[in-house]
Amino acid sequence: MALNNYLAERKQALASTKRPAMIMTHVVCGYPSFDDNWKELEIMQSYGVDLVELQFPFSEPSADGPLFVKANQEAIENGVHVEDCFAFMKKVTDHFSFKVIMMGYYNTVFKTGHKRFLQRLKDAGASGFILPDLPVEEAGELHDIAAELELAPIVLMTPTNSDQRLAQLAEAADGFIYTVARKGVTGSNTDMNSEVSQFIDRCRQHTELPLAVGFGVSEAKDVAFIGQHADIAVIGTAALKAWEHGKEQALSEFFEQLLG
Amino acid sequence: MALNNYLAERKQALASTKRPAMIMTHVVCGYPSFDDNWKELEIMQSYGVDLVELQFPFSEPSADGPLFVKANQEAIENGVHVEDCFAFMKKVTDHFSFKVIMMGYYNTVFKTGHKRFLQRLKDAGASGFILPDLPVEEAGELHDIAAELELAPIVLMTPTNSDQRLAQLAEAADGFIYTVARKGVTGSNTDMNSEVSQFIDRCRQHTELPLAVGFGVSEAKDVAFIGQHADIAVIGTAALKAWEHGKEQALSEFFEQLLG
Amino acid sequence: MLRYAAIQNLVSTMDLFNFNNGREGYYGEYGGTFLPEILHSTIEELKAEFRKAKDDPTFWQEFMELMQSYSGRPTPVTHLTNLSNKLGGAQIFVKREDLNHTGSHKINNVMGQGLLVKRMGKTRVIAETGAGQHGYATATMAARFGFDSKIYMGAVDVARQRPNVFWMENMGSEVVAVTDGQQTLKDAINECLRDWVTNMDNTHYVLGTACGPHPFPEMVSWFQSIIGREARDQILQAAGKLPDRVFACVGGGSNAIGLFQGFMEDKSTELVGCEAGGFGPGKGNHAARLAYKDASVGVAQGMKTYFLQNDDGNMLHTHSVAAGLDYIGVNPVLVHLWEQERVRFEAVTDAQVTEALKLTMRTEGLIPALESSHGFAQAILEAEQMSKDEVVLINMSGRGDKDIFTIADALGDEHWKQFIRQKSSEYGPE
Amino acid sequence: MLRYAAIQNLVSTMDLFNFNNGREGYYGEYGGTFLPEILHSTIEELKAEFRKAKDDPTFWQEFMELMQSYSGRPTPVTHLTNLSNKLGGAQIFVKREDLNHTGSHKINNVMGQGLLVKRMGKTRVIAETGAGQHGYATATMAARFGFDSKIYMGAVDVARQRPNVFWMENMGSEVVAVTDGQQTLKDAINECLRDWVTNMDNTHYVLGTACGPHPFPEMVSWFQSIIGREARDQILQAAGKLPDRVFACVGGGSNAIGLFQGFMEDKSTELVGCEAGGFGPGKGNHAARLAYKDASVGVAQGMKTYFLQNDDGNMLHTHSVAAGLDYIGVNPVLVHLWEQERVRFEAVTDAQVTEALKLTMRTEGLIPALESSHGFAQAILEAEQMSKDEVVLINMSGRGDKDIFTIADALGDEHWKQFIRQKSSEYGPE
Ligand SMILES: Cc1ncc(COP(=O)(O)O)c(C=O)c1O
Ligand SMILES: Cc1ncc(COP(=O)(O)O)c(C=O)c1O
Repeated sequence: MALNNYLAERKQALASTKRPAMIMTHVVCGYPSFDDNWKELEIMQSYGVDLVELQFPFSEPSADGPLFVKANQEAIENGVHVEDCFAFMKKVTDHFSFKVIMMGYYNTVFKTGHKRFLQRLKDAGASGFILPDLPVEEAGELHDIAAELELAPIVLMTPTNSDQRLAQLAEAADGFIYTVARKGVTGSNTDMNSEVSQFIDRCRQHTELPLAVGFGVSEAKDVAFIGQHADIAVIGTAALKAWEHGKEQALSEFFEQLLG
Repeated sequence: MALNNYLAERKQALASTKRPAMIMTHVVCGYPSFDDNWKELEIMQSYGVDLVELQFPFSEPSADGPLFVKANQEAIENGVHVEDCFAFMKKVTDHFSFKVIMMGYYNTVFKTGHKRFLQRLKDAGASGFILPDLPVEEAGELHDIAAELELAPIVLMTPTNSDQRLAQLAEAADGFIYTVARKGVTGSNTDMNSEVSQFIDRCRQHTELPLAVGFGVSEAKDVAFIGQHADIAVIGTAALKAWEHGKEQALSEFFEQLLG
Repeated sequence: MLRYAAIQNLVSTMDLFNFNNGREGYYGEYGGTFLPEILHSTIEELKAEFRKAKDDPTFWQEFMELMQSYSGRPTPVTHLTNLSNKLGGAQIFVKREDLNHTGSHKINNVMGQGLLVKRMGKTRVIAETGAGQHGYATATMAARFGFDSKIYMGAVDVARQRPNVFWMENMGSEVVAVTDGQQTLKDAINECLRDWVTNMDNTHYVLGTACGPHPFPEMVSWFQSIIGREARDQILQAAGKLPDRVFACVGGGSNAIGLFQGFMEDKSTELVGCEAGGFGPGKGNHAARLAYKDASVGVAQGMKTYFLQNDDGNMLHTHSVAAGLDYIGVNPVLVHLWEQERVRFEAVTDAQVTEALKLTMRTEGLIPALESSHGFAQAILEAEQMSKDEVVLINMSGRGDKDIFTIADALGDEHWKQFIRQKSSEYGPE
Repeated sequence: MLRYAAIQNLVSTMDLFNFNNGREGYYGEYGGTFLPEILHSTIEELKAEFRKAKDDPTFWQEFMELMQSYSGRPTPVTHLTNLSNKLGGAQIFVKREDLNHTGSHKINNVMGQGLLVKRMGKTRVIAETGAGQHGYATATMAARFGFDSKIYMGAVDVARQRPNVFWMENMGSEVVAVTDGQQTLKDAINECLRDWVTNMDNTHYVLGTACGPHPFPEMVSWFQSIIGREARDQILQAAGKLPDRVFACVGGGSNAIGLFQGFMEDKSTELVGCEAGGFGPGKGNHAARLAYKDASVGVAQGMKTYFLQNDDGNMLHTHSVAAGLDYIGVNPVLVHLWEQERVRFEAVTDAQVTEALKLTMRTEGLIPALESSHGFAQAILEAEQMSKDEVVLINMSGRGDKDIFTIADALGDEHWKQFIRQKSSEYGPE
């Protein structure tokens, strides 16, 4: 699959830099606006991020923390539709070199229809999708279609999973695996400690796929920590916070301290 | 008993006048004030009333209508005590020639003590008492003491009583009998009609005592009606209303149209 | 006055109401029928109908079935395990009259009288109400039986108990604000008597507590005895023994006599009546007729009993945080039982009541009415001193959620005040 | 997606939940478990514990005893003779869930889950609430079981349902005003999920209706089946026959499925779910997911079912005079039964509801909650057209006296407004 190859290449390329891990960032489509999104993405590109999650706003973002909840809500209030997200995604994948992963809730997919949604995703240049409220038991048909279209169905592993469950999850996964470093929703800080590394090591036993680690990455030492145990550091809330705090300048400064 | 003789004499005296019935009026002690009471009594005396009820104010005047309820209440608020009522009564009986009947609720008697209360009543010159909430079944001891002191225990007869009950009431009565012309509390008008006269005639079958008729007497024709069937017309609320409306002048006018 | 010879200390329910030892309607020297002569035949009719009903086993059956299908009886007895453990003393059980339709024991009496009214062929009922629970129950009964109804309520109570007024009106009752006297319960009773002396032909006066002229104390006690009859079996089942002490609040005294009757013959069970201590002893501060020393025997509102009155026999102002307990007089049956030392009386202050309510809400998820909380407060006080194998039973005569305005005020809840301010501004000026 | 073959029209309760014909947690194509992976083990633990409890006859026994001694079950079935006569049609009977402790059927589910929480050894519960009845019941349960508790409630609901908030807080629960989204029930559910994914180790999420991820629909249905089990025997006793039609309001769908289960195998009994018609048809005007045509199948809040949503799958605003009915989704079990034509769905408008409430108060002395009044309104409409020997049964899921602010507003009561203005001025400015 295309994403697997891309990540393998990027991983190799890392060796020749000081950067400890690959980077995946996150943008909520249309929040604060598509123009802002574009500017954020330009900065992210300039810092060489490897992957970007484009979140399709949903009215019931029950796995998100307060900042993303607000972002989802305001985007919808601003009139952002699924249509607009696909159009934006197409523009992004045409222009930038990082790979794009759709992130969102399952109802957005379900309502459009499995086949139709994934086809449109493919057409918009996405490499995969993350649906945090779609358990693998319910994902069979969707994953089958994704496989046909060469879209990576990104699966989450969590600290509460048993080894048996991790094995099951690994089997359903492709592209990379999103390991959730702690309980809770997005947006709060995680202490990168031995508990986290033990969890990542546990995930590693079940899969060869690259491991991404969220949530709560905000400092260079977090990325370093992730580099030691996994492959991809996921930067979510911290980047949005910076943008809200001071737009381009603050976001650049944030990436500078994180990756510079 | 003194009251019986007095009423027999007064009844005889009536024959030589145009007045159709004897008259009993009503005053609430200390309402609006003892001074006002005195002025009312002077007018009543000038119209030759035969009997006056002096009501001892009680906090729960449940057999009274709105005007007397207010009178009871305000008298108490003005600081009128049982003590004051006795003192006033003494002054009244010393000064005026009509006979005075204490009217009030049984608790005032009970709280002072049967013997003590009646002795004080006697000392204050009263001729009897009316306690509308004391049924004859409960009145045995009180009536015995009254008999010793020659105080008339005024009993009420009502349209709802059976003949058997009227006989029982007649047995307990002395002085005169208060016949209640209709259901309800004091203060509303009664149509003096054949229903009322039939009731009075029914009472008459059970007793030789003079019959007083309340409530709701306010016009000369009421007194005339009562004269045809009974002996004493009771003037309550109408007189107080007149006083409230225009003091001496209104009260005099009231009696003028009623008895003049 | 006939003096009533003290009978043996063990008073049985049968003894209480057979009147062989005294005059009909008298409990010791208390009770009687003190009414205007015009109501004589009405009361006689009522006594006769009541006597017939009491002697007719199908009547009680009909009453029980009505209470079962309409009001949800039997109400359960609940073991308050948390509270018992927390206090470390006696095991506390609660008789759940709060689970009745309309939320209090008042419905027992009211539905019973409703059946009698039907038997008498009357079509209109009147009732006094203070806290509003009895008026609420009567309006409910009238709607259910199809009677016209008028509820008299002191103007002060109308103002402070608007929620109950709202429901009464919506169930089709006319609610009359009584502006005489202290504008509270006793004045509403006077106003009922005035209505009754006018309309007795088609009207029954549904008295709300075991007070007033005979046969009301006996009749209300009889209907309320359904509480004690159920409770005795239930506590034997739940606790495996009879209660050592039984607690009930005493306003007019109907819920207390209702529960106590179940245990009248159980010598080992102590019966405790809990009165409104308000701000504490002192005339005008409370409504404790027996527990404090500020009341004396008198005759008013149809009966002879203890009243909070002055030397002239005029009634005093009373105070309690619980609108249903601030009555000037008290059930003559209970006075008699108190003199016989069969019932102990205690007063509970407003402050104690608020604490007991808070504790009960938090530890057991129960919200007793402020009235009932008087029983809880005294039981909590005593249970703590008792041993773990002893058992106490409290009558939860009603639920407190209808008292939200009063309880929020009693607890000084700021959020609540804010909510009311906001609602008011939503409604805008008149 | 697995398509579920239509089974025979007669669906039995056993069939519903044995999942032999489909996948576990699916009713036709509705239901399922759509939750973040992090809750996978928590849900598995819950499923296992629930399964054990369901297979353990002593558990149901324990549950029944708790409901009996604490909540006053069984609740009666009342024959509304006046209303039936007035309409001149079918005989109307009512299952009285309003007589439960805390005043609605919500307590059945909550106490059942409380027992499970104890079995799982957890010490903290969270719950969403809209109207506040479920939060109120959960706060009660938490107090009784000694659990820590936090109740999430949309900020809009907190503002309009202050009385319930007041009691929850007084029973020791923390009430959190949720300021996301529409600030109503669905947002409170999202917030609960967020809390749960953080604190699942010691925390159980007490979902309040037969919605959400499996096993909640099954579990809540099971606890609520106590209504139908009782009701079937009771109506046979009271009416001498099975009901021809059974009516229940449908918010999330727990009281309806609770009652319906009692009659699932009675072919001749028609089951009618009554949804919130609000202002009438049209997106945003109501909360009728099935009776109107404005909803479509979706996946949210843990389940697949009909939702009021737009073409993007984002949820619509809903409206109902009854806060407990304005939910975006609906019980997947009921959707399945609707597709099987075993349950008929009707929508009732706010205006119809107010009229039905007024009529019921006046003719029977019952005050159904605004939610329950939806069932009354539809039953009244239909009963009138039915014959005198037919029987209908309505679920009175709760009592309306806790809704006084809403009902007074719905009825436009001027005295009430005046009372609130006066209270506010007594409190003075902040
Ligand atoms: C809940 C409740 N308990 C107790 C009482 C006191 O009355 P009684 O002493 O007659 O039971 C009242 C009176 O309104 C009440 O509402
Ligand atoms: C009294 C009452 N009835 C019905 C409902 C609707 O819920 P469900 O459909 O789950 O019974 C609610 C919800 O709050 C309620 O409070």
